[in-house]
Amino acid sequence: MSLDKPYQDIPGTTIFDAEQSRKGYWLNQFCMSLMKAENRERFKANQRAYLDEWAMSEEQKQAVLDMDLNRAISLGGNIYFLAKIGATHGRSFQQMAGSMTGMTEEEYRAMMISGGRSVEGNRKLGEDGTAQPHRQPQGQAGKKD
Amino acid sequence: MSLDKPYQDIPGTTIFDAEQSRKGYWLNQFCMSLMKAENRERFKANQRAYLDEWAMSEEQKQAVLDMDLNRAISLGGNIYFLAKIGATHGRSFQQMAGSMTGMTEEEYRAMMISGGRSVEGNRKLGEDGTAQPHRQPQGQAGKKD
Amino acid sequence: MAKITASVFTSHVPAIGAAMDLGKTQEDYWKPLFTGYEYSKQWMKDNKPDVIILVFNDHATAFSLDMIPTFAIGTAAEYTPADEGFGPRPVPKVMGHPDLASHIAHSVIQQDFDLTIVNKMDVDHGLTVPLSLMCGEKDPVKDSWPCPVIPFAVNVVQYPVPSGQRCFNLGKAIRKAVESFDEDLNVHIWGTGGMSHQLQGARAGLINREWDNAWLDQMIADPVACAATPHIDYVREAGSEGIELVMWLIARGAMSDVSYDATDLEAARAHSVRVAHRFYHVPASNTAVGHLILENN
Amino acid sequence: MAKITASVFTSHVPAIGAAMDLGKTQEDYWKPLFTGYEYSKQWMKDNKPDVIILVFNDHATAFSLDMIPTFAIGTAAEYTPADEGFGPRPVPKVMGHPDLASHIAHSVIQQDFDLTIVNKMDVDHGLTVPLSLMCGEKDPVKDSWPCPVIPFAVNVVQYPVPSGQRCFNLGKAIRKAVESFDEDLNVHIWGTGGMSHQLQGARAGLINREWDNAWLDQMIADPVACAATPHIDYVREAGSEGIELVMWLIARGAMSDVSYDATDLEAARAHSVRVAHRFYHVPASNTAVGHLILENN
Ligand SMILES: [Fe+3]
Ligand SMILES: [Fe+3]
Repeated sequence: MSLDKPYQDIPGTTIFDAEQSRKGYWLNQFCMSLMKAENRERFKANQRAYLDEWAMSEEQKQAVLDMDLNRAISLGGNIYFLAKIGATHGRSFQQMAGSMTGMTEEEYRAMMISGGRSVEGNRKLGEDGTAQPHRQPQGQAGKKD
Repeated sequence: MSLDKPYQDIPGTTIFDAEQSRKGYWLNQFCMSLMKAENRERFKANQRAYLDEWAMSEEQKQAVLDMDLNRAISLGGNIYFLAKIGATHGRSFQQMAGSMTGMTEEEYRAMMISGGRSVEGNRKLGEDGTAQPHRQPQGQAGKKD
Repeated sequence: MAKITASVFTSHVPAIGAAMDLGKTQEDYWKPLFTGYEYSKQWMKDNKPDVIILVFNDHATAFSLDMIPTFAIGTAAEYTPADEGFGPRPVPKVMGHPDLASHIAHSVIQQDFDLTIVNKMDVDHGLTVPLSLMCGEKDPVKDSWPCPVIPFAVNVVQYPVPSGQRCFNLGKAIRKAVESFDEDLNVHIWGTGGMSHQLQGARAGLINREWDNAWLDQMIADPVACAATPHIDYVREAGSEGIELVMWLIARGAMSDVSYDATDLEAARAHSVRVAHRFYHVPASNTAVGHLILENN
Repeated sequence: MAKITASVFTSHVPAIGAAMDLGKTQEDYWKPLFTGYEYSKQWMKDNKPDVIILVFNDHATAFSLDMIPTFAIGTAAEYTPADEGFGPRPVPKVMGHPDLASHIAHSVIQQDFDLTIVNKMDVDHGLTVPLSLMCGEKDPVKDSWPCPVIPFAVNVVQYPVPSGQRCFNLGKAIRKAVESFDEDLNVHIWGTGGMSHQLQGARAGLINREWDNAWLDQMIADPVACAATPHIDYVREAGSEGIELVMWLIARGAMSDVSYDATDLEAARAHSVRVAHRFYHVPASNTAVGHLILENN
């Protein structure tokens, strides 16, 4: 396809376009099902069994079980859909967003209170801002010991 | 509303616009429910009881029970929705369309085979074509004795 | 590069589908109609497309009053023939073309057409009857349609419906979109519905053979003028359901002799369309049946 | 004649709704934000509209991937606050204005905007948080919102989303539609979402205070230039979810100082807008909150 997709050179950012949407169709539709209280209960009671009811790839299921949102997004998930999983687990949007940076909840919250992440160095791949691939993970949560 | 609605001067014709749609919302949604085989069975088993499950006016329900399609259309029904009732009763689109003219099935069918209804005299209210209000009903089916 | 090579226009009367499904095509009533499509079935074999963009309208089947999109494009992998009240038609599932459909959606929305993207939709007679007419009877299980189909649904049920001009311009945008798709694909675009018919009220059964044929003449020879036909003319002259004809203008606008913008003026002037087949018949149930095949030269 | 007298712009962060619902507005974290809306709540009382056209986006709530309308207008009598995964917000039902909504749909579709008409839709935080911010806490049963609301949903979730220019032009078309409605109505139009925020990936938490405020300055003073902001700028400068700002341009395009067509040029020149209130705060959860009230002079 020769469509102009100028949004592919932004670090740490996946744009949910038709291609991603197709990849993530069942993953996202599974998320939608969690808008009903009875489905949330069934999912929480046995996540694996509930996931197996959906035509998702094994990788997608594993990303959900691990609550690995970066992985889920790379597999076609969209954050507004994925947020339903977070909501089911009682997590806030801030906790979910923070989890994708490698920061702890406190680190991420502190960054936001002090004005958020700067755009400097984060406009394009190849600059040196905090969101660039070579600087991941950013915080203590993602550090291996 | 000062919207231009130039389609209101055509005889024997109701345009399904937002106003009609609002009037006929539940009537039409009831019709949609007949796209499921189990609902068709329930409707046929007890039409009155099935209709009472819907937020339709008594007039709308009566029009359905009588299969009075002209009346149903004046109450907000749209022919593509109403066609589901006909389908439930095993009637063809031609039988349904014909029933609105006052002709018998044979009369209507004969008119179609001989080239259909002429547009002459039927473009505007006040002309003298077959669809004008002063010439209804058109055939034997609608004649009172 | 993908390329639109031909457009097909045809009425999509539900009774035609029923006649085929019930084996009635050789009866006196139906024979003249199906004879008019003999050429077309052979033409489909000789000019097999890789994808069909099939413009049709949903008849209160997939779309209830809950949500009424003006224009909807199907980007799904497949579509099931709908149960319209008699049970589903016994025809094969319709396979989609998600890649090209998504590409068209992307391009056409960026050209300021506010499409609705649909990933789940049962398809009614508006889509399956044209396939049956052009491809002949197909077993629902053993057979398949000759190629993937991109369903493109237009609201002509609840007013206001899009104008003929808007539809024509959309056709131009679709051609531009198709021509920017990298893969080599032979694409057909079909406009369906019409011609004159009215299914309601004391005026039911209206047919206007003269108007239909004059409109067709103009659509072939001077599509720009034809696109300017005011909305009320369709209703007054061709019956309340004759408004479906605006969908033909989408397919017509996608042909190469219509320039899609200033950059394409010269190229468009160099092109012409060839009428491969034309057919008109009254009646099929309540409707005047029109049919046309145009090829890009 | 109905008339748009003011536009309101505000972020619609879900955590703001949660803070109000859980009685946290006086906590240190939230107090500065809610202080910025004190003026607005009084202003709403002093300038009570008859109807609000509320432009927002659905966040995978009413619209799944099954059907994604670019623009959807609600013509229903009422809308229920949605269960977004935590149970529905404890706020009153939203009453619609079917008459004006249908009128706008009719007029705007005839101006070549291909709306989807929606009669059944649960409304999520995108719509209810702005109402809460502008009207204060409301008991879900005993209270009601001050006036009917016409929900106008814009797809900013799945690409391609409509351009800022398209949104701005839509705003003009909406004003034209409103001004052709016979009944005397005082109409407000609200643009919601934004400002800078990104909810995903390694770049989550992006905030761009400088860009937000420069964009706001331009949107107020030179909306025509602001409408031309390329799509990629929003994503690059204001984060992937900052794209929601295109919705503000719909409300801005509906103000009287913007001419909707050639017939309106002189009239538009004679008009100006007054900034009744402006507020900016970082952060609310992941987001920079912007807020503006413009009155037609
Ligand atoms: Fe049709
Ligand atoms: Fe939002």
